[in-house]
Amino acid sequence: MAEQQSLPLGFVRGEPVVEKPEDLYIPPDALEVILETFSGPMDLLLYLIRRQKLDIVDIPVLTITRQYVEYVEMMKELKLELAADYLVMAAMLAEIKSRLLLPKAPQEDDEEADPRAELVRRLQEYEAIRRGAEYIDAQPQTGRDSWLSEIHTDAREYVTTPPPEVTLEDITLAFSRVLQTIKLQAHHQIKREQLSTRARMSQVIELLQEKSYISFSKLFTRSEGRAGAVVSFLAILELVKESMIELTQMEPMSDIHIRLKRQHDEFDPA
Amino acid sequence: MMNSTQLKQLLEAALFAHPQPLTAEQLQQLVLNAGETSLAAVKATLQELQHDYQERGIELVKVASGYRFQTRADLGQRLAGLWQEKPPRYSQALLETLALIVYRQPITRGEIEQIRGVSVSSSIMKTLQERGWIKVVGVKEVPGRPQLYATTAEFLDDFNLQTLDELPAIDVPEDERTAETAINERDLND
Amino acid sequence: MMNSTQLKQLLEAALFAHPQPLTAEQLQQLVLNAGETSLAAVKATLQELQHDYQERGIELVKVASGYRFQTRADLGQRLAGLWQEKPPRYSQALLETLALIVYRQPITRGEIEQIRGVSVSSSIMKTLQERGWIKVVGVKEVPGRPQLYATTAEFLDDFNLQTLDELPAIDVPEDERTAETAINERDLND
Repeated sequence: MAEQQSLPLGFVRGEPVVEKPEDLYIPPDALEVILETFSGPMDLLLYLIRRQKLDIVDIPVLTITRQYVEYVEMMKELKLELAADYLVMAAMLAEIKSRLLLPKAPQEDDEEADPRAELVRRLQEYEAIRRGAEYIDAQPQTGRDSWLSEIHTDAREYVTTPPPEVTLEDITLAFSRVLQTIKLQAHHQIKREQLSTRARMSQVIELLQEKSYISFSKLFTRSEGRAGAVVSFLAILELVKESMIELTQMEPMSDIHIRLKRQHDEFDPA
Repeated sequence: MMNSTQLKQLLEAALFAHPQPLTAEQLQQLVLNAGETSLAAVKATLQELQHDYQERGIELVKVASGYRFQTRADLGQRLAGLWQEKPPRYSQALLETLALIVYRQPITRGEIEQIRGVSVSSSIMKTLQERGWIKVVGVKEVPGRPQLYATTAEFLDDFNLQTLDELPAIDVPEDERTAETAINERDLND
Repeated sequence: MMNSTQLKQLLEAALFAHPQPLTAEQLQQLVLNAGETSLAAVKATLQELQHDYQERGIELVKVASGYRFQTRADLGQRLAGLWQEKPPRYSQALLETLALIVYRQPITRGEIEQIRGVSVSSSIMKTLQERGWIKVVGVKEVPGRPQLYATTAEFLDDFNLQTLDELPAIDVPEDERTAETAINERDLND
């Protein structure tokens, strides 16, 4: 169970420091390196236990506590910046020690009262995590043990960005949003109308771009039937009402001509 | 010392993982120990690799700066699917502008701005025109002679419509119904 | 319709071209036309490819988020020569913190500190998050509502795992837990 080999405490000028130096004089920078080697007080504690080839469940708390405290004291003497966590552990060990030295109360339940139990439990959990850290580190790792593809491909040149998708629902929703704004701000009324009337209005305007005049009758085709005639008629009425076109008739019953209304006509000097 | 299988594996892996092409000399320097393998052996192995990949989805080619793996040229079009982006979304402003042109055509930009209460950016009108959904059908004979916009046949095609009348009814809550929404109550005989 | 050689070439090229792992489903959706090839055919082809690359310098592996090609792990040391930077070596403190999140997730920072007996430096948590290995999955409903950390799919991918279960267990079996009894059998030897 116990580790057989000594774990190096750290490295000083390339040389591994395996044991705590026996003589009292340790260069401060060396101890600093040693301190940095431990990932925390649990690590230091586990090191002290393993160094004596002991099972966690068999720890001689008094010895370990003494060693731990010596270690921490030495660091303090050298005025190293010691993480408070090390002192917390020292206090905890001191408390266990004092409880072990106290005479037991006669009715005390041995198993529950053993102050070592909690320490042993913590050490076991910490040891389990140390194992986990080793397993994780041993796993083949991308960027350390294996690398991913960096090969060349011309495929990106073929990538095109598709145009945004719009649904009819998007349009109708947008229109009802607009309608609600109108309701909030406007009083004007818009009469009922057919969308096909609106489309026919666009067509009439478009036709009038090419020709200055169109005959009224040209806007009615037999193939569209009665409904088509109504649409054309409504479109013309709407365009007249919006002052976009004007109708002219030379004499009663003659053909009506449609032309774009030119507002600047009246200012035309010619 | 490496045997020929190990050498081939090593060169194959190096070319696969290195973003830039590598020459035989670079390969010898970077992944082989000094004196371990002759340059001739490296070159021979590269030729073997080229042969191995002849009928595969990737090929080992020699370009100006060295050897590199690349996907077969005839697969490019298909592989583009790996990076195909999701279509972006149009802004609310664009959709509202489009909706007004659909429902209120022919309409000028000024009229759209008046109804929406905010100005319509030129880029919106440009986008809609480039998409082929709207066109200028004329000018309104008012001062400034603004252009009149309407929807196109392509718009109807893209939305699977025969006529604009097929647009779905607009769902506005009952209490918010105004004269505006009467547009839904289409009735030829009205 | 594609024949099996074309399908193999296409999947091979796709996996080479795309460094992030791809599932059989993603491959079917991204590089194949709808209805062109069954998912079973894609999966069978992936297995064939895995077999084809068994003795090569790169291998086709399955990790948590799908299939990917990567260089053989036993070439790692040699291939490291390709890069100026040395591969990262993580400190004991970082590995212990990661191990706690891996094996005891979801876990709070306070719980990690309690077990390790030392405060967890912010830089460690930041490194783990920047690598994309850990993430906050919620808060623990205790005073202060501390954040709960867990591992990500990217962690599994980077450590060549499909699931966390593939890592060896760290808890000693129940019958070896004799702490209490062992203590009671001992005398103080000081």
